[in-house]
Amino acid sequence: MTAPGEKAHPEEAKLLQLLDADGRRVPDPELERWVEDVSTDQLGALYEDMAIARRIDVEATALQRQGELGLWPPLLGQEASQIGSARALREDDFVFSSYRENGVAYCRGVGFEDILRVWRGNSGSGWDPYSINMATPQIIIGAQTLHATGYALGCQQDGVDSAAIAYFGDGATSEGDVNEAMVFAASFQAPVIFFCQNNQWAISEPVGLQARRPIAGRAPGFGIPSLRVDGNDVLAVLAATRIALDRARSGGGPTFIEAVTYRVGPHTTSDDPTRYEDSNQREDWVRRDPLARVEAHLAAAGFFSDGFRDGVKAKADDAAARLRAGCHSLKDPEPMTVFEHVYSSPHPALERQRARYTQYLATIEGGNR
Amino acid sequence: MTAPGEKAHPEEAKLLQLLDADGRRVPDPELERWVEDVSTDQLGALYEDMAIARRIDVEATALQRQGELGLWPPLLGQEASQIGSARALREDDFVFSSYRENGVAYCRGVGFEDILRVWRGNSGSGWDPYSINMATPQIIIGAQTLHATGYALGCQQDGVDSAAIAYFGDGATSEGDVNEAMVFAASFQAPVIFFCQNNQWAISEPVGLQARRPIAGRAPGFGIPSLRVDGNDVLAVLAATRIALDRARSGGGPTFIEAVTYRVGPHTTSDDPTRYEDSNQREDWVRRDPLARVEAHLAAAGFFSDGFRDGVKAKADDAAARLRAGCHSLKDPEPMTVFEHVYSSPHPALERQRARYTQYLATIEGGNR
Amino acid sequence: MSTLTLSKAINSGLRRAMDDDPKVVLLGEDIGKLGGVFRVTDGLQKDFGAHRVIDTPLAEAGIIGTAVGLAYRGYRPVCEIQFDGFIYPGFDQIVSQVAKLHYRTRGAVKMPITIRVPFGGGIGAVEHHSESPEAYFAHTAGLRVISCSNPQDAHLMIRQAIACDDPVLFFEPKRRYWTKADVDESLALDSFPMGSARIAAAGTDATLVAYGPLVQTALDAATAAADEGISLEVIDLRSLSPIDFDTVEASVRRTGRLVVTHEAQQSFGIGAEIAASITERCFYHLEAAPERVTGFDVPYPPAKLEEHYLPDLDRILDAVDRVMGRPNSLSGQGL
Amino acid sequence: MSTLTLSKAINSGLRRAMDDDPKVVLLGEDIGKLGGVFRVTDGLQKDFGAHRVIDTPLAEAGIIGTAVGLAYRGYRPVCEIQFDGFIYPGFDQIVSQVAKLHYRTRGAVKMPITIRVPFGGGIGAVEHHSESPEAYFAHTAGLRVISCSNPQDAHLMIRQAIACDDPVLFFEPKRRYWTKADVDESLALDSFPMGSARIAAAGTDATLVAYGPLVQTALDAATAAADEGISLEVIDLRSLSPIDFDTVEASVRRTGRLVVTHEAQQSFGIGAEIAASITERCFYHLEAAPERVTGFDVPYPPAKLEEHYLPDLDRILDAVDRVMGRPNSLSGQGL
Ligand SMILES: Cc1ncc(C[n+]2csc(CCOP(=O)(O)OP(=O)(O)O)c2C)c(N)n1
Ligand SMILES: Cc1ncc(C[n+]2csc(CCOP(=O)(O)OP(=O)(O)O)c2C)c(N)n1
Ligand SMILES: [Mg+2]
Ligand SMILES: [Mg+2]
Repeated sequence: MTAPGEKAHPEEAKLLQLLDADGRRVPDPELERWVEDVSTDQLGALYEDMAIARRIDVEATALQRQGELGLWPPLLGQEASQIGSARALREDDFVFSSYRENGVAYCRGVGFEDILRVWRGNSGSGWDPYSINMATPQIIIGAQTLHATGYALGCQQDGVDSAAIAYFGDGATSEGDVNEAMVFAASFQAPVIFFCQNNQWAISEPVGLQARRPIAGRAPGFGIPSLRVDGNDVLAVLAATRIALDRARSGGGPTFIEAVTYRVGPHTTSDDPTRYEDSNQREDWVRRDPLARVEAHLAAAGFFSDGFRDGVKAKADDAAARLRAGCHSLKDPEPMTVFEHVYSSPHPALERQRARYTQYLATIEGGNR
Repeated sequence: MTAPGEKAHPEEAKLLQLLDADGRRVPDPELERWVEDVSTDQLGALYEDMAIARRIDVEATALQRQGELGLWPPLLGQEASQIGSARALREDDFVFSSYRENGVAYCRGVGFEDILRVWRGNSGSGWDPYSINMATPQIIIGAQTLHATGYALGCQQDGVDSAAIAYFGDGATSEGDVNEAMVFAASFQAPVIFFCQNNQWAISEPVGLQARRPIAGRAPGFGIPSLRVDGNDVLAVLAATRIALDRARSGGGPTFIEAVTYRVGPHTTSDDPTRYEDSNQREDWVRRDPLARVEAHLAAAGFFSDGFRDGVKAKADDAAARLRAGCHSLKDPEPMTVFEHVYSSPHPALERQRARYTQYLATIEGGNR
Repeated sequence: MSTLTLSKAINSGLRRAMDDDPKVVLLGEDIGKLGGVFRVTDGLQKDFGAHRVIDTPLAEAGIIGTAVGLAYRGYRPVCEIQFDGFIYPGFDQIVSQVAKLHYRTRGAVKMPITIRVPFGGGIGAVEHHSESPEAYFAHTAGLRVISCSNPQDAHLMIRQAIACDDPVLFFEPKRRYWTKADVDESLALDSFPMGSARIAAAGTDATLVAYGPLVQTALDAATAAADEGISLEVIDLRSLSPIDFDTVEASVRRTGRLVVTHEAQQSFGIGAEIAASITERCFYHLEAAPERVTGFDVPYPPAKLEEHYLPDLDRILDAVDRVMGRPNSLSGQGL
Repeated sequence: MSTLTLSKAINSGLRRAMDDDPKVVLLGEDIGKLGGVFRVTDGLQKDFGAHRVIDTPLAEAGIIGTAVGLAYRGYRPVCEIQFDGFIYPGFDQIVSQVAKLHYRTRGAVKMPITIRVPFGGGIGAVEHHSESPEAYFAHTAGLRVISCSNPQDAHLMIRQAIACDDPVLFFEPKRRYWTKADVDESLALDSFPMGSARIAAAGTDATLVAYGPLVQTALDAATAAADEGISLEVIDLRSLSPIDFDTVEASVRRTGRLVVTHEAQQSFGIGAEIAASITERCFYHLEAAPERVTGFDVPYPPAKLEEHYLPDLDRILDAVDRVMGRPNSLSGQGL
């Protein structure tokens, strides 16, 4: 059995990379042509996105600690994977994510209070999926990969060149659904991207328990080309996702991307990683921080001025403030909404329960009991 | 979409083979050392097994046509895959099969009437699994692959060198269970063999719909070595299975074998392949018959005498006769057995139903209604 | 008006739904060239193309999960599950996704998915081919569950299911696939509301509730009972979620007696809910405790034993005797 | 005698079962180093080794299916499903394999598998973490289904489940994990038979049936009712398949009134079977129709709404008033 805590797949095929941990450009002719258009300015914008995503995440964690949220699943450390991939998408692409993709949701233009609605316990979804072309985050591990495949099949049938992207974790790759999604996607050549953030952990279980070989190696056997990319390198992730999208749009079918990254925070605010995590391992990964390397790169390019830094900080703080305000603005749901939207038209058994409970509440309030 | 009926994966990596369609030995130093001990005599025995398996199968099909069985799933064409693999097993290995592995059951020493019990509708299982170390055939596609993995885990924990083997079809590879079984088996390095008989069809669906790439190519991505073998070559199948067993017994973990063969008959006696099957395709495959090539080989070796042929025929006919006799000997189950073996100790709700039904039957028989 | 078998009536309903709405697509195993193992989709792939009648890889979660994605994209997928016993690998996608997405998204996303399930026994099949899993789905909020008993209803109900914006489990009584009857394909879709029960035979002495395959058995029982001077009112529920309790209640208020029959195991089955709800609604009208005539609490048995598992005319009449206070198999037994 | 939380009481039961029988192995997600998200398996991997407390890959069908194979080989696997809502991917293996293998093999193969499921709401969790899926399993022949309500029972019942040769679904009331009580770990395993109900409070006016997390709520209701001069008999079912109907029947024969409460949705739930069976058994003793106080027929709602979904003391007392013929929320409403 794999010893928990071991670094998974370290010896394996190296990662696609464009920016190393110190912010130096790594040459990769295949990859870099996909991000030729990304100017220093635009790299700055990606940095800003990552900084805001991180700031939002930290703020939400604080809100949870302060009792404002029931739970929060931090994305700390995974900013490059999320921003790099989300920024490759078009508006008409559709995202099917897990619970951790709040950086992606941010890129899709989600309202700040909508990010928190679910975690505050106000509702089952934060936003109308069609308003930002992103489905409600999925909690059942892996289930969304099939939804993305079906949606992509719909795009294909509609004759449009939109794509679907499914986000999921390393742990999710063990679930039957994810494998069935690969079978279906390959069989129908659906324009879908399987974007796996391998953050090394499924709660307390190290990736080596789920997969003896690098995860990206699994897809080709299903007939799906795959890319294994440094998930802490926003440029490389952007490039990889563009490659996959281009393939999807041009009828080339699905692509699997493994973004190798690290969950620097706990699984959720309920988790206690000290029970299972080797702190040296975390330290190693913190040194490969996705923001720091862009910072270093921008600094070397003379772009990381005080003005830029302060501007980003101001925007991030503003986002955090709006998040907090959004949180406080959320009103508790009305009691009777518990009965709403179960069906799209009335269901007699439920209507009877609704009528009785209305009566019951009236009695309680009337002080009869 | 894959056009049904197309030959799947024809262009792919060639098959492991030791006897070609004309019965000529194909040199393969890697493979043949695993069957060095197989004398012409023993090849004759394998031929006999195949002939008997085929004869039993034909007889069972006839019994179904005569109304003695409710259903029968023919193995016609798959004799080499079944006999070659089953004859590699030790008695203390454990088989988890689908519904089609009656040739395997024969090798395990199943009683003739026990083969038919299920298909005559007498019971849910034909035999006591522990009597021949073979589980009751599985109808839920793919489910048995997990059972085999769990059983193998048990062998591992017990410190014995027995192995488990799971038989399943090409269609089964699309089910989540089969993929989860590979994940678990790889993770725990369980001594299990995944033996996939790719008979080109899942009822009416061609293998190309399930898999865009050769099935054997899927396992390595899970960290499981695989072999793609000519499933109509009994020697090659024997060798491949021995390789896998040796690995399992020596702590090397799971192996995946794809035995490429063809379902020459219908899916079951209820099926009508004329609705979907290209008869040229079947003809092609019939030319690669698993028995004919051994016959040719034995003939060339001067072993296929009239005496041998007649001896095999007599044994096969005898098996068929015993099968038929076994079928007729099966007594209809007693009505009240419908309540038996649901639980291992009494369950009050069921006991009440049993008591009432007993009373009811007595009343009916007493002519009260 | 044409004379159709129940399976052909569903086929013609599917065809009509596909003609009417290009967003209707069919997904399933062997539904294309083969036309399904029961031929319910016979000819549809030929006429509508492989992009609308889709043979899928062999994976039930895959079929349902893919349908969820298609529904997200505005399609109305109709999934075929080949046999009742093969629905369980898709259970998670049905219960956690299909059933809950409308609620989860506060109404923003619709899941107009129809899941067709040939169900029930009586065809002499091997294990997993004769089950009645309807209670699992009726107990799942967010799903609608219906079952047809005759060709005319089958034709209209499959179209109603597809037209419904909610997910619908459509249980097809497989042993009645070959039942023939006149079908008026021009009847309006709302000739009866989806979810409404049907008085299949009027009567006064006791109410006999059935659905799907046992409606015919119940009607036969009513005929036999009439010979003994007992007038049974047979109700064909047609819908299990919701159940049209108003119709059942009205009947029981008149008859004072209730017998429910289904093939599924008795405990925690559809019959329990009907007995409980009708007791609640008609407590002072009931002359006897409601009786259930059902499958036993055992896995569906092998073919040679199924006659002992399946409710039949005699077992139903025995229960009728019981609610009527007539001599019956349990008289004086205290069981 | 030691004072233990309910979760620690299960932990000590597991420990004892593992000490007693080397064939007992634990399988699940995060049950090793982490000790499970509720720490029910805390310390067990350290003490028994990673080969007996097995962190599995993240796949529920995988967990159950692997357990089936281990059971074939003579092991007694105890599977942890992390939360109620995650059991469905394993549904097929449970319903088609675990439940049916003993029957399928005519008794040759035993499936002594225990499936532990933390269930129910009231902890302010997100979707899929608060469900009550017990009826699905109680409706499945071949399974036994039990649920504990207090530390002493929890300790004995997990050991009984593991010792049982049949598969057992063991539902743990997650919001009561932190309830403390004295536990006598030396009590004999057969201090009470698995499957037997417990009179948690004796009473004379009405019978209140509960299980798992709502037993405490029911007891609170009985205390409150006593203040109003109503004497409630509270029955803790402990087992849902089988249900100890003899005990419930005896009680209802005395009280003439029945209220059942559970968190799961009402329709086709556990309460329906109890109401139906007790009506059948006690028809002439019932003074009023049995009442059900349950979750509504909706997906489990978001945390801020769960107080409106979960049965509580007041809703129970309102139903008690109804069976007692006292003024209640529905008086004169005809609902
Ligand atoms: C079907 C299912 N089983 C179990 C869980 C409990 N669970 C929640 S998150 C998680 C780990 C997921 O790991 P991974 O897929 O790597 O994603 P990550 O959390 O690392 O982003 C588990 C086991 C679940 N949500 N769904
Ligand atoms: C879960 C499940 N879904 C569907 C079926 C119906 N079914 C029976 S056999 C079969 C095809 C299986 O094909 P394959 O795995 O290639 O095995 P083969 O029959 O060719 O030996 C199908 C779809 C089933 N038995 N179980
Ligand atoms: Mg992870
Ligand atoms: Mg096949």
